[in-house]
Amino acid sequence: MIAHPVSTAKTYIFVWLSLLGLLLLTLGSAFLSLGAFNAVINVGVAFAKAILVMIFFMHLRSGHYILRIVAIAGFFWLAILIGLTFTDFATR
Amino acid sequence: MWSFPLFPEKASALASSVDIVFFVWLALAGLVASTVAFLIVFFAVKYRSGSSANRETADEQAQNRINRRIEIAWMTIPLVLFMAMFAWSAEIYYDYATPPANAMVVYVVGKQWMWKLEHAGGRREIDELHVPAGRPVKLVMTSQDVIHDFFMPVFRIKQDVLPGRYTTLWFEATKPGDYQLFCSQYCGTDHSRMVGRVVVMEPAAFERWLASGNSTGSMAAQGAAHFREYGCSGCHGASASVHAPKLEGLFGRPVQLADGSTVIADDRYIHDSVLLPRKEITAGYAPIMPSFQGQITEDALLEIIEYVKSLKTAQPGEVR
Amino acid sequence: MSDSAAVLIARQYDDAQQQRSAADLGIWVFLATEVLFFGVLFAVYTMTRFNHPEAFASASRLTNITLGSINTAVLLTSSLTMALGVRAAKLGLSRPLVGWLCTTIALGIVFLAIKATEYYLDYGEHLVPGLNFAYAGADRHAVELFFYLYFLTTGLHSLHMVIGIGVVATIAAMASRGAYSPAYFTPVEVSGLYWHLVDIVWIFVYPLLYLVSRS
Amino acid sequence: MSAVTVPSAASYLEDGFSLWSWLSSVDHKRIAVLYAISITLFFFIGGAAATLIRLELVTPTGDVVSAETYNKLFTMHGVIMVWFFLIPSIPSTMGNFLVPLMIGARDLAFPRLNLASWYLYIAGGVFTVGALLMGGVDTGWTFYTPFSTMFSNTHVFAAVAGVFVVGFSTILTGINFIVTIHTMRAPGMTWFRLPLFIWCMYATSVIFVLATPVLAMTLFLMSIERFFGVGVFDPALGGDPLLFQHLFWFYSHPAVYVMILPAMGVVSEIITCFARKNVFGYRAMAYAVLAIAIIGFLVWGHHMFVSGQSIYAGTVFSILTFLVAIPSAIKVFNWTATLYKGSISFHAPMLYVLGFIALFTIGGMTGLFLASLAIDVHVHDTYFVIAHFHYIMVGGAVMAFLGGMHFWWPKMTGRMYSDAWARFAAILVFFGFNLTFFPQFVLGYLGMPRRYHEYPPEFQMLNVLSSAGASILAVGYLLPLCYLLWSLRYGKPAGPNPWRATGLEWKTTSPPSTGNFATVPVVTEGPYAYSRQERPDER
Repeated sequence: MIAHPVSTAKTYIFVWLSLLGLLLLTLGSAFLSLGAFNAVINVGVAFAKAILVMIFFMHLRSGHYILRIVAIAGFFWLAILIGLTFTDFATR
Repeated sequence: MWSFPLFPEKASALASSVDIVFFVWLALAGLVASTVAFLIVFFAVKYRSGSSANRETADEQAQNRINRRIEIAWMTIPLVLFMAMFAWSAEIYYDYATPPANAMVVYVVGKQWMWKLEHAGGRREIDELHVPAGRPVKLVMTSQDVIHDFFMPVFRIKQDVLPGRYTTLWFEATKPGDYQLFCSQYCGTDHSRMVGRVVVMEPAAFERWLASGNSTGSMAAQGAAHFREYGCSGCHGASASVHAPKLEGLFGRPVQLADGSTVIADDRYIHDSVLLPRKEITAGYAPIMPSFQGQITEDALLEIIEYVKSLKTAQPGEVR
Repeated sequence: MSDSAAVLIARQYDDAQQQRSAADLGIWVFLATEVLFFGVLFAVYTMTRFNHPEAFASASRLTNITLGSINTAVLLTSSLTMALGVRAAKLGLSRPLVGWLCTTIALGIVFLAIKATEYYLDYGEHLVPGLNFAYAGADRHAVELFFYLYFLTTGLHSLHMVIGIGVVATIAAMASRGAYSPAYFTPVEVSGLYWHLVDIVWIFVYPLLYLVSRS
Repeated sequence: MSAVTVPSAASYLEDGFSLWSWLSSVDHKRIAVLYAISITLFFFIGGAAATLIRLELVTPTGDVVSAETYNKLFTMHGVIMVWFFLIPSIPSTMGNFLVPLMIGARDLAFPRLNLASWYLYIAGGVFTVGALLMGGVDTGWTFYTPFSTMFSNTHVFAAVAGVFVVGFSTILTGINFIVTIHTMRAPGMTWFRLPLFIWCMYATSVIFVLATPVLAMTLFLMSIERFFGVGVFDPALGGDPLLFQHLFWFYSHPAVYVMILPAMGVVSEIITCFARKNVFGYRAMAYAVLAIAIIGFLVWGHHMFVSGQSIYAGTVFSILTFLVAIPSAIKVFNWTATLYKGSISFHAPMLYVLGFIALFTIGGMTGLFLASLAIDVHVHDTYFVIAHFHYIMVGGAVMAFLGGMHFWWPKMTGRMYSDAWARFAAILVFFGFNLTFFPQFVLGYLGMPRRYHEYPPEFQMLNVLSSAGASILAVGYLLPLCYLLWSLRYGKPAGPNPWRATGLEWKTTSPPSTGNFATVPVVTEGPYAYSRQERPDER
């Protein structure tokens, strides 16, 4: 019975602080008027937070490779839906 | 019942090019399908269980290499073929999708289970479309309720008619005659009764038909009547005192909006400004215009748009 | 607290390792379906916002950003406590496991409480479509669509939050009876993964609904 | 690992005879039988609707049923056939029964989830049949807005609730199969030693899991819009009806690949067995299955070429639709090449499969007509489209379903059926099908729109031919019901391997014991090792 590698409490606390940091970053950036760039920052920071949670809190790195594929597939298929629908909405 | 057609009539240049693409595809499909069918029957007979056909494969490795090459061959050949056929039919599709500038415009309003058509000159028709042969005709279509579809098999074209939006469809009839018109997007109980006739006439006969109708003045004239009747002139009239955007020369011009973006004042812009006035507010004006949703019917609105188009008297080059 | 709780292996599995990898893959595939389930709401949001950019910006300014931000912080913290709980389970520390799980449940309830007050305030400001929506500014329909999506997305998320709290509560109850050990902690890990997914959904909901443009 | 050989336990059919033992069983084989019975019931409900539609279309005027009833008939035919027969047919019956057997497992990864999937299916069925009994729904199986939300006053809510619930049933089956195929293969069963049927079940489950949630949420949004009158699909409120069509077809095109991929798996199993030969290009076939599943998600826009979608989006979707046709073409060519140098026998399953290949080729090729933009503008929403997808769904999926049922019937029930009747039924179905649907291609190009209760008189002759074919097809489908049920009592017992096939499922008793394998088999070779197995005694 190989026990799963267990990360230390310190790593979790560090990840938690960086998540809160990212929250403040995205909150702050919302008050600057950067035009379309605002949306890019919002989504970018959201992805960063999501990846942090998935890798550290959900142990995505230490599991079988298929788990990583499944995790990415979920978001990739969502990107297909939004991307190809956007080709219609943007050029109509 | 016994004399039944197997192939539809055609009455436009586009229809013949669509038919050619169809026949090429028919030939290709027939070729592939008959080859597959022949091979199945041939192998089934030759290699039936217990037959003395030779089933030895000399050298496993060589056979695998050949098989791999066959596999790649019947991957790449269809791909190249498909891309060629795609390009050819996309070219026809772009021709179908771009109406020529000098096309004669007819306005179409689809309503649950009937078509209301109106020529620029004011002549109205129900479930019938009279057009001259040899001249491109552009249909500007909208729906009052659900999604319909204006389908004329003889020209091999159709286009969905959506509520809240203008969609266009154009054709140039070559052969005078009486052809079918269908609604081909399911729209409710009498979807199958929402049919009609497309009558293609010689240009001279068409002019006589257009003039003979008891039209109550051109669309623009009727639009002017609606313009007064619904009180638009109270604010937008030439002599109005209220601070409202002037409509003279507006059509086709870019309009500066309150949120900084600019929009071309086309059919859609006027349609939305009347029914959803608070959607796009012209810069420098307060959003005080009431919404006429539910009061002005789609075909009355088409006439108002035609009237606004006719207001060409403003100085050119002035940005509204 | 018996450390080596008998690891019961279902009849269709050969050994505990196979049972664990099946559970892990099963929950991850389920999470992919959840991502797509919420994904449709994000797709609808993107397309409707593309059609009405200004209305969505002005509507987003009406949402309560302070409560929204606090809620995000609360949920991120609950992810931390959940992760620490799963870690405690792996190390066989039963008491801290139950402790962290209860903290997570508490944070979840705080989140729902804040959400409820936010809904109450929105109701007061006549922002609930279908009930008492009233808005005087430009493009009233699009603003109503924004709040329709706002209540739908946050409502569905809160429903998943309630389910999450229920799941973590049952796991905490069983953990307090010593059901888990370093050899058998799959239910704790599975419920943790579900909790983190619900947190990730909120991570995306927060900027899209609250931070469209505050300038 | 339990190496001791357990004495041959009672077969799963004798493992409890009470109704409760069936309704509460978590044995994947029993759940497969429960599914088989329920989908056959739904098949005949959908078939009854189809019969009435064909009866109505014999005459140009609408004189058999009223317009409202006709609209409700084709809607019910669509909803029942798509969600309650075609999508679950092969995955839930043969898939449930065979996935554990073919990979050497004792059961699926989550047996309780499997039983829950059947109950969700039945719950969905109750809702949908409830909608039918309360008065039916007249929106078409596509539920296009704004008609379905603002203008239809029929039982849309109940039908949509039924489809919503049955969607979750397929998600659970999808999760079960993916996890089972990944984690519970027998020792030595590497990915490229898996039978192609398992590859197809895997690809189908990927689509189940990634597409069905989108359908669930779209129908949820639509029913909220219908209930509250606020929503993103209604143009009068600033919404966009095309947004609904994009979301609906994002699910519904992969759903048609869900209907055909399992059929491809069945065909690969049967054609190798009755040609006594390994499949031509096993790896190409396996990759083709995955390619169809994945590229199938990129092509949905070809349903919307004339719906008001932008012409540039239409161009993108047209190119992608041509790409997805390539793997299907590869599979047809590989099946045909499998027959080369085989030793072919013509039992009923093989007749169904040969019929499948011919009809699927025609269905696939006409899909290319529809993918080319210029032709689709003319034939969209006409009977050309109806003929295309019936060639693939009825000519393809239903033929393969019947072929599969005949092939694995001895394994599932332990009984043989009369091969003569079965061959006759297969031929009857083949001819009845062609007479029904080939005239519809001609009708389509002539311009007869679909969902028409009345049509111009010049289309009558082709419609009469089509209705005549439909009556033959109906008889063709009733025959298997008779002789297969008859075989349950009077069929002679079939040994463990009546067709001398090579799959792991043929190494168990017929019908298999509840625990499937006494000792877990070890796999040492590829799936279709026919040439080594029989060559000596056969000459």
